[in-house]
Amino acid sequence: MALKTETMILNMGPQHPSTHGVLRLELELDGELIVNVKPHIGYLHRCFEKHAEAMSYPQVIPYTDRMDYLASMYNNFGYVIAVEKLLGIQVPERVEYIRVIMGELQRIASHLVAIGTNGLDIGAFTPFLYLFRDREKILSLFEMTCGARLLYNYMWVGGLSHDIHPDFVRLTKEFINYFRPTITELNNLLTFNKIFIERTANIGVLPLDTAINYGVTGPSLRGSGLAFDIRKEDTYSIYDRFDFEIPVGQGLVGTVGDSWDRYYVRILEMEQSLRIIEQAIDQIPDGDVKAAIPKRIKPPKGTVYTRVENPRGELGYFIISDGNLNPFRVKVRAPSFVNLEVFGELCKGHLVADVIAILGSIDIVLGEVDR
Amino acid sequence: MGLLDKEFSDGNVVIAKVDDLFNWARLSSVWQLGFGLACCAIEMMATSASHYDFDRFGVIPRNTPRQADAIIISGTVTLKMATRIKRLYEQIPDPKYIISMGSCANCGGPYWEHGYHVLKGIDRVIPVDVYVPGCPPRPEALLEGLLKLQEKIRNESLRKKTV
Amino acid sequence: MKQYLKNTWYGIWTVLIGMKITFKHLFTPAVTIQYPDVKVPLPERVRNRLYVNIDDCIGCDQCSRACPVNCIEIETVKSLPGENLGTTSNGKKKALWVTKFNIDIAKCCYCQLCVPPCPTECIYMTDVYEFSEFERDNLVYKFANLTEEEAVEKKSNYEKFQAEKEASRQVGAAASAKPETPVKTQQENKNE
Amino acid sequence: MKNPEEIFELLKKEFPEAILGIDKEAPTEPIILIDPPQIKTISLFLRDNPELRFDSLMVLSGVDDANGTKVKDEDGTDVISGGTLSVYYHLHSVYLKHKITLKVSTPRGNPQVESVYNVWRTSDWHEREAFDMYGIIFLNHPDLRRILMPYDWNAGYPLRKDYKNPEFYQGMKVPY
Repeated sequence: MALKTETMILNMGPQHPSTHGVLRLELELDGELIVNVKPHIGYLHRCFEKHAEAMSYPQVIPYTDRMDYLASMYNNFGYVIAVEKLLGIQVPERVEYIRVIMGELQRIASHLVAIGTNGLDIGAFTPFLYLFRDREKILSLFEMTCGARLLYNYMWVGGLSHDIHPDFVRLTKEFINYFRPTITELNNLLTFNKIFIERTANIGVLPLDTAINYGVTGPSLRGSGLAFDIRKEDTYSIYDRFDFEIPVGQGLVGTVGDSWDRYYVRILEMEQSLRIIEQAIDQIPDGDVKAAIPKRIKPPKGTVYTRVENPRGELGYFIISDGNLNPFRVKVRAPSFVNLEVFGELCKGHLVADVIAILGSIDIVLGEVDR
Repeated sequence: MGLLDKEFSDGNVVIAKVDDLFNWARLSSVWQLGFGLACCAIEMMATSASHYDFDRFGVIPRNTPRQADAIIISGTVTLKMATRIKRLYEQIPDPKYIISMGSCANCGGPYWEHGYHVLKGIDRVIPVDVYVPGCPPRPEALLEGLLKLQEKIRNESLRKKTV
Repeated sequence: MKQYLKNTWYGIWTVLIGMKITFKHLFTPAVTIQYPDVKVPLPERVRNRLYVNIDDCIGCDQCSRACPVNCIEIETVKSLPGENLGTTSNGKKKALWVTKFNIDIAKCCYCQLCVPPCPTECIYMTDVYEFSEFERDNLVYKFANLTEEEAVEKKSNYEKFQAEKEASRQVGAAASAKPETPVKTQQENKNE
Repeated sequence: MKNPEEIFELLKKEFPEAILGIDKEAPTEPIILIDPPQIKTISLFLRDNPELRFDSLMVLSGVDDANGTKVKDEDGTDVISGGTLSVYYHLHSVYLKHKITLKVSTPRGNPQVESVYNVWRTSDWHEREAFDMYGIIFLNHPDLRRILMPYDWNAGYPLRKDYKNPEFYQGMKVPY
């Protein structure tokens, strides 16, 4: 006998410890089961695109930092590549290498937060503390290089703000040697913990065709089993010179594309990033890092769309220049913004407690969702 | 402790001693509302994590305003969010303290000029006790802001303020 | 049933592995920085509070233009020909009185874009990070070393000088180009 | 894998009226101009044609072309009248690895574009954002509400070039 029951609306956020910022979710519940999820965003809409129109090209860079504040280096990276493409300038080899190293270090730092908070939401507090301890080591490398801990403004159009510190190469190598065993430790502590697996395996399964139709990119798409990485697909900077693999979700403990797969892809990606850094750090050529910085940045009329592989997915900058000192329009294709769209689809039919597990595995940064 | 807050019109020895006790208790367990807004929230998390360890000062993140003593406004407050912050603030029992962390919360920060959707300073909505500058402030700077707040609490009194 | 027991055992076993790791960490040295007592030395490039060495400032306004958030406010007054303002430490001659040099450090986004354009390297970021305040107005840092009266005086001096110059030039122009009155009015317009 | 010119030729053959031209002045990729009401049919064709297979929409961006005439209204602020708003579609094929950019322009006074919600689900929030920021109305979009700005924001569309910020919102002062 089917009783006619009413669904219940449960509000979650914008102040909630597990929403990774100020996301508001409107959950429609049938008992414990989720019928529908409506994300409400915009609580951190900081008008980046309006600011970009009012600033000159180099002045936009500090604002790109503040979009995805966990991966500021990569935001700078994408923006400067776009403007350089518009200007048609070549940057020195040394700059390319340093950019790649910084980008990959940033990817590790960002994944550390993603994994740590994912665990924290589910109830694993210890890994969070350990991972933040390791992240602090990467931050000290950044701080030594450019003087800031979180928002770097390090990559400039045509170059870098500072050359690397004389100790940087040695300390980075030390970090790599230190960090490899830590990943194994993390795997033992969290990844293959039965409780963690029970909470994440077979939860929030994202089939591949849905993922593509929703435009999901980054670890979330790779977790669904497609080896799609812009570093290989549409290679930029000097990523074609390095030997690395694209980890994909294989459904080791559950179905392909579940939360655990998305989580595990991040761990494997950190190892690949270490590999890239190892290769790059030995090859840095000598040279000047400010050689190609133009005095006045005034690109010709035209449009450009470039994309880079941000730790969260495809970060695209669509810039329209009207030949003035300020960009006419900068549109950001923020990976978290697009990845969050599929969230409602993933939650359907799961329990309320799974919402945070799924949200943690998508790894959104609200600064980027709202811009 | 709303009943005992600023209720007494004249001070005496007992009140002075009770003051000290209350202030000591309050300043050494500032439970904050775990509430991250933007970039500064990451530095706030780093402050509570291993390297800086907020817990040493008795600061524990609470997830509901009703158990909290303080909010650290860590990041940009947008107009959409400001009404919610006001509501959260009103739900905190007295005495309550606000630390405004970072440029954005202080005065809109980098978004003060063209930010059509950014509240230019959280002090337009709720009263602020300590302003911590920085974009984002280093964890040490946040700790220093907390020490300043503790200083402020230490000098408080149960007596009514004379105008 | 067998699977159930296996799962239970697996759950307990992996938790024990985790506990072993946490137990090991009990014997690693603590990483916590005991902040108010211990302050770690910061790297040399660290970007914290802005500082302006006003003695070296020539009032060129370059930092203010480079600033993406417009937190630097500079007002200058031209010096009179006879006045000697001294030179900066790298030998540049100063020609402007800096009557106002305010940095609203509450707005600053610590991006360091103002530092490279400075020709005399007088604006730079220091390693001071402990400067929280109870009042926001205290976060507006005034660097100009002229007092308000002095600033007013310089301004009026310059205006007086300008007026005198104007007057003398008008007299001169009137003397040299007496027959062509329309040209003179044009010149006046230009000066306005 | 096809280059944009080949795709343009193919489209031109298939939809002679709807394809308005190709803009090659951009330094990176040429832009194919399309008639706004036809965008959905063309999108479906682009997605389903086995030679093209554009299965992913990278980004959909609204743009204020600011090509109208500026007039001063009674408060003395500039208001643009006439001209167009545009929508750019950056498409990408995951399997065939080619890219293409489409553009539709719609009059500023009555900006209406057919929604591609049913073709690529990604476009859902992108279209809502374009509506929020520019006021472009996407026809047949199932849930066209503001997304980033508050739902009760009635002071216009912020990314339009002639946008003017209101003085107050819910009793809070907006300008500095």
